[in-house]
Amino acid sequence: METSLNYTIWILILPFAAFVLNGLLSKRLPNQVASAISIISILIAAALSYYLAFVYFTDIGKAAETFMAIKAFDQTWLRFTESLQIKIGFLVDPISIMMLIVVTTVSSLVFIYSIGYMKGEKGYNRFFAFLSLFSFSMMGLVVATNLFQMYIFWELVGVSSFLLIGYYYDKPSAVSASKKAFIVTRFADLGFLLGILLLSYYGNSFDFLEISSDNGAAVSQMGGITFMGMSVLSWALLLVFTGGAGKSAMFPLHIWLPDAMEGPTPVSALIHAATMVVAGVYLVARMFTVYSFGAPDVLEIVAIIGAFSALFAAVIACTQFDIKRVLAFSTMSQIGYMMMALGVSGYAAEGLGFTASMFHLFTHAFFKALLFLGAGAIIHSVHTNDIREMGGLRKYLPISHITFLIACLAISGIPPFAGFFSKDEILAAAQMHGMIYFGVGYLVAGLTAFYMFRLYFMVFWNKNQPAESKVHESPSVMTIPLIILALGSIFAGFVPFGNLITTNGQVLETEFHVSLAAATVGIALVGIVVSYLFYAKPSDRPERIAKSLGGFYRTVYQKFYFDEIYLFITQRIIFGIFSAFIAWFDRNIVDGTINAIGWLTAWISSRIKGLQSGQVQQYAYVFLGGVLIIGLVFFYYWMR
Amino acid sequence: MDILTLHIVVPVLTLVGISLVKGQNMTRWTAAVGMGLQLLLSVYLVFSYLDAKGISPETEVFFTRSIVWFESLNIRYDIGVDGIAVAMIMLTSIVIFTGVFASWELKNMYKEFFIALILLSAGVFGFFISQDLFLMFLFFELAVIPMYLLIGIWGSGPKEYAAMKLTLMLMGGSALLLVGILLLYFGAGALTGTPTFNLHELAAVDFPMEIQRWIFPLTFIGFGVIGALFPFHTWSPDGHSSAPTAVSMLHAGVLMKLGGYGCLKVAIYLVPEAALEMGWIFLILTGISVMYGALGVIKQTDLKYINAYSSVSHCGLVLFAILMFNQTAMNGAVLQMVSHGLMTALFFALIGMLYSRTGTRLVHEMGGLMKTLPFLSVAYVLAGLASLGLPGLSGFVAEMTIFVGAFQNSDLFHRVFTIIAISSIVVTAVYILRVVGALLLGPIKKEKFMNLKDATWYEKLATVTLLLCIVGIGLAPLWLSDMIMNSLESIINQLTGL
Amino acid sequence: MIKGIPFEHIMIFSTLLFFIGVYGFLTRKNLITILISIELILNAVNINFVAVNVYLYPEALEGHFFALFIIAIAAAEAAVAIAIFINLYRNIRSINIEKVNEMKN
Amino acid sequence: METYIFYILAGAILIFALLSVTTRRVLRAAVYLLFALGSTAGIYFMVEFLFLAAVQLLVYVGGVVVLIIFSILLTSQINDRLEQPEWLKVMATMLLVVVGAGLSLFVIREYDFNISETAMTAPTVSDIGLKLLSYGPGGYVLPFEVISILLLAAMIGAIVIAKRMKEND
Repeated sequence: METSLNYTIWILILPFAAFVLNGLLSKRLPNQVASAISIISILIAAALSYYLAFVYFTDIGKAAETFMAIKAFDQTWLRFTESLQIKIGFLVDPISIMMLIVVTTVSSLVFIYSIGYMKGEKGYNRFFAFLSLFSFSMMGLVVATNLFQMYIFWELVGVSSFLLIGYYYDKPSAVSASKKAFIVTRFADLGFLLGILLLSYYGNSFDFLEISSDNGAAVSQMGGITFMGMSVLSWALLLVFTGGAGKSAMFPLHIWLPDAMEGPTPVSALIHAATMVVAGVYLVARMFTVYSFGAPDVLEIVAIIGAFSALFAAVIACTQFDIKRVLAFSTMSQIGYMMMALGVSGYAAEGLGFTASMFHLFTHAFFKALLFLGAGAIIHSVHTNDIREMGGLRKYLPISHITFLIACLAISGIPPFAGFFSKDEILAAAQMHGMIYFGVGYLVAGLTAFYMFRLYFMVFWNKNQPAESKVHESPSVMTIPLIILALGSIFAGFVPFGNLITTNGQVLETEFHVSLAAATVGIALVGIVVSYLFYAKPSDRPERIAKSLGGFYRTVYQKFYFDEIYLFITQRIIFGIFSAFIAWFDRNIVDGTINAIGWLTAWISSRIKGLQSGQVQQYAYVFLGGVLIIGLVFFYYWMR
Repeated sequence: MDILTLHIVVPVLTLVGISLVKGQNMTRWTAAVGMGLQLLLSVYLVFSYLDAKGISPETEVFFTRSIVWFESLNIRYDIGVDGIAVAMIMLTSIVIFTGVFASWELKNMYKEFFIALILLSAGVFGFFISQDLFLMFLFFELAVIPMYLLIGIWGSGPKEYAAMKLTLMLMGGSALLLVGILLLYFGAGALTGTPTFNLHELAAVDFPMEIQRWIFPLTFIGFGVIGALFPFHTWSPDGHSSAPTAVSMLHAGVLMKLGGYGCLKVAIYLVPEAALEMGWIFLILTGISVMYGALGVIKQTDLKYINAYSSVSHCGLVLFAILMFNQTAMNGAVLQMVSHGLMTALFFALIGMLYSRTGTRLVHEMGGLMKTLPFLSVAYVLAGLASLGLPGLSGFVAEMTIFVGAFQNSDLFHRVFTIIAISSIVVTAVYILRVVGALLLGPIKKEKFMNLKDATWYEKLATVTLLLCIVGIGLAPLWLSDMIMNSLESIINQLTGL
Repeated sequence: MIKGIPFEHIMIFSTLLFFIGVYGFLTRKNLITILISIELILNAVNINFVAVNVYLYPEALEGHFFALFIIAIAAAEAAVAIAIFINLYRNIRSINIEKVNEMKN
Repeated sequence: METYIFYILAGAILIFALLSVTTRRVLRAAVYLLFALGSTAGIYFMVEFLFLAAVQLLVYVGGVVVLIIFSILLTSQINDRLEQPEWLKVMATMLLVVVGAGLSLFVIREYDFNISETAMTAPTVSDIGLKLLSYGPGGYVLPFEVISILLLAAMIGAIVIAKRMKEND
């Protein structure tokens, strides 16, 4: 069985090779060749992934009614101690396959879409090189067999995200956005790393399967050791979650995500909507056994942060006017949903939240990628990000319009689109765990429908474009991916997730709650109707509402001033006080001491130098005096 | 002649060659050919070491040779290498090779410059092959003294001040070191009857605690000064910023590693009990170094100062790891020495190249260089990424090994300092990205930057050589890590008292 | 050996001569007078050598030869010294020892 | 008779020496030195070191002192008087000299010299010549050669210094 999976290594190697090739030869290759290299490599990887999924779910995966985790290969890369080794491997289990499918599918479509979107841009080849690097890193992350491999690729996706956000590197806003994204996630990764180190120290392994084997027995001894009121295991898992929260833009580490929209839109679609930002969810899901058995308290925190982020982002999304920022906050909100679902989930039979979370991750990838690519098509056509300057575009961009509408319906949870099914499961899981989560989830569902249709109406309806407008539909290389993703958004909800992806690999019986579904659809419809009333036609109603909310509206519009708080802490306190103090201290105290020693020596020597007068007679005095003193001393002893 | 002695003979022959030839072109080509040979020799050494180790895995030191030098004082020309020394020799020959190309266009007294530079490298090679403390000290001094001339004559800015400060501080350190070495020598004489400088004979001597308590701080600080141990690091920013490019490369890339190597092979290997007892004091200092260097960078505006402080931070990590007293962390320390040596050499080379084009080293005066100097900029970004520990580049391997090793000490004191040290990676990311952002990205700041010329062939050669090594170690670290790990056995045995 | 003269007397005599020379060396400021004092010191030493040779080791001639050599060296020294003095005098119009500090600094 | 001559000579030497180091006229100091050195030659005669005495007269009296007198004539006015040394300096030097002399004299008094009973046979000039050029035991050929070199060097040195002096003018 091991040998039959050897081909999986090509899933990793091909995009990497494309990156190396495009990266080294970016100056020499013609644009078509460069994009062809990247696209062909990712298409082959996608094909292999689909084949792997097919083989796994129908043939090799199942043993005794349970989906098993299989290591396709696991090669030692760096040896710390006998038991602690970084290995590079390929783990095949339901969630890794699900993620592989998502990553390769969205990547392929985004790659193809980019041919049109990036046409004529400077650094076209570089763009494809970075995209290939990202795909490689993301797949490496997904199939990681151990924590450290995940950390390695975790960092690599971080850096590819950095490179792609800063793609327009001569634009200062893009540069600072990329820096911000990297540094914030890096800060979160510090937590992840510490978590890994703690876990591995007590568990004596990095391997996911070993750590979570026997329901986390390997690390359960950590539960006994406590530090500041929480068991070390909880601390470790909380730290690991910090890493996930940073990558997934959970409150309060979310500040980088809206700014990350400075990157080209395909990048936002691929990285900051469909794949990389859900890595945090994936991480928690990957370690779910350990969380569930070792630290339910941390899971509670995960749920709280997820729920809060979902609400927080949804509220902000209602006030933004930049089309990509609205989508960014919507992403954050949806990921908060997934996190919450994980947090409220139990194990085995109570594992609905887990399944729902993965399900939502899956469906979300399709419709959110679709939303971003649609937004990209719109921006490509009208050359602005501001939805106040759009309006009435439905006539000019028919395909974008239809696909965007489908995505909006999907994210709002209108049946039979994909989002309905996954969202319904999440809400059911939340309801089982606690009403407060359900309440938040329910509210967010309504808000989501509202702000998505606010976006939809403002872009495609509202006022009309000026008659002489030259806005036209994008080329087919961009619209075809839209159509494919729209199909995905319609049908992804029918995948029987309960049968495939569960906490313990066994089939989870999911039931359909008619009343819950009705309620969800109801609130979504309310949201849609409200936004229709506000935004379908030009009106001053939104303005008036905003005015009446006053300070609260402004606070929300300014994203609760989080950027400013962070800026204050970093610029003023850390750079302004600590760094400046150290720079001063080093130059004046430490170096000053050294210089003072040097000065003192010079001073003493200048004093002593006076003895070296050059006056022979003075020397003679000293010499004779010295001789006499020695003589007298001898004499004294001789006399005794 | 044995392969190790050749490592000294080749630079010396190159020196002779340089002094015989005439003209800039001949001089630099002689230097390049000589150092190229040296590089090949080192590569050959690595392979023959791996071969020899494969045949007899139990042996610690290979290619040994012992020639009596001063019989009455029991000073011997004792040479030999273990995996650590092999790694360091490899690093040195890479850095000196690229350093020659980095000073390709030097106009002013080029002959003397190359002579001093290669003399310095000969000292470093000698240091790493020595198994005798006297010899080691001799080569140490040989490596330090040309530095004074190199900075004082070919430097820039307040070069006399910097050269004087650097030399005096390093000399101060080596004075302490000498006292420590003499204590070891006479201590061994008093305890066993024959005073000796030989490392392994000294290791076998069981010094009483009262002497060890003197020897350890003397040797550790003595080597620590050159390893930029807080608060003895202030020579580094001034020295590096005044030094010419190749000297900065060699100094930060290799000379600072003598400190770490010496601390490991002398301070800890020879007096393990005192090391275990007093290590915590120095652990605090190194912990401060790591964080202090990193935070100190943020406010700097001169590229060389930036790199000098970041070297303080990274070299602090080396000493920090050594003081963790376990095999993994020490392995990480050596890896970090290699990795930092490569990337800091690359940094200084690139800074020199940028400086020669833009005429400034101040970050805020540059901007948007990515547009006009794509090759150098990409190299700079890669060096930066290596420095902040991106997987796939050498920095990650070293740092992770250190952190995992450091985490094996589970008491609160070590934990706290480990976490402080780990936190430095975030600060590192901050300053690296700030510099990269200000320097390379964004719009082009000045009109005159519009028509700068990108790297010439020799600059490309230097850059690519270093980059290849960084990427090579980053992608396939296992052989290097294992090579070092196997050579740490004896030190660990000393520490655990086996 | 001089009849009737005890060895100690010669020694006392040469010691006194020596210290007179030393006194001159220390108090004089004119370079030539310092040279004169040095000659006196050397002379005292010579007498000492000769006396020791004659009284204590009559079978050897070391003292004699040492005295001979010292005279030779003193002559050479005087020649060089005086050449320097004259040169100095031409340069700085003085042969006062306290003013001769050109080499310093 | 010889006893008296010795004491007279010794006394004369001491007095001339003293005068030589205290007089305030340089030329007189040189003349007193001449007398002191000449009297020393007398002492050498008394111990029958005739050759040495002759050398003393020739080299010192005839050479060095003449040289000194010439240099005095070249460098100072005949009527110049040396400045009086400072009182403090004189006292300090006196102290030093007296203590030193006292110490030496005390040592001389205390030490038991082993006076040889055998009479000295005065060396003849041919003895001296042979000894100077012999390399066996008691031979002085090496110091002789060294002195030759030294004299040569001194001669060259003196010439060079004198020459440079002229260039400077």
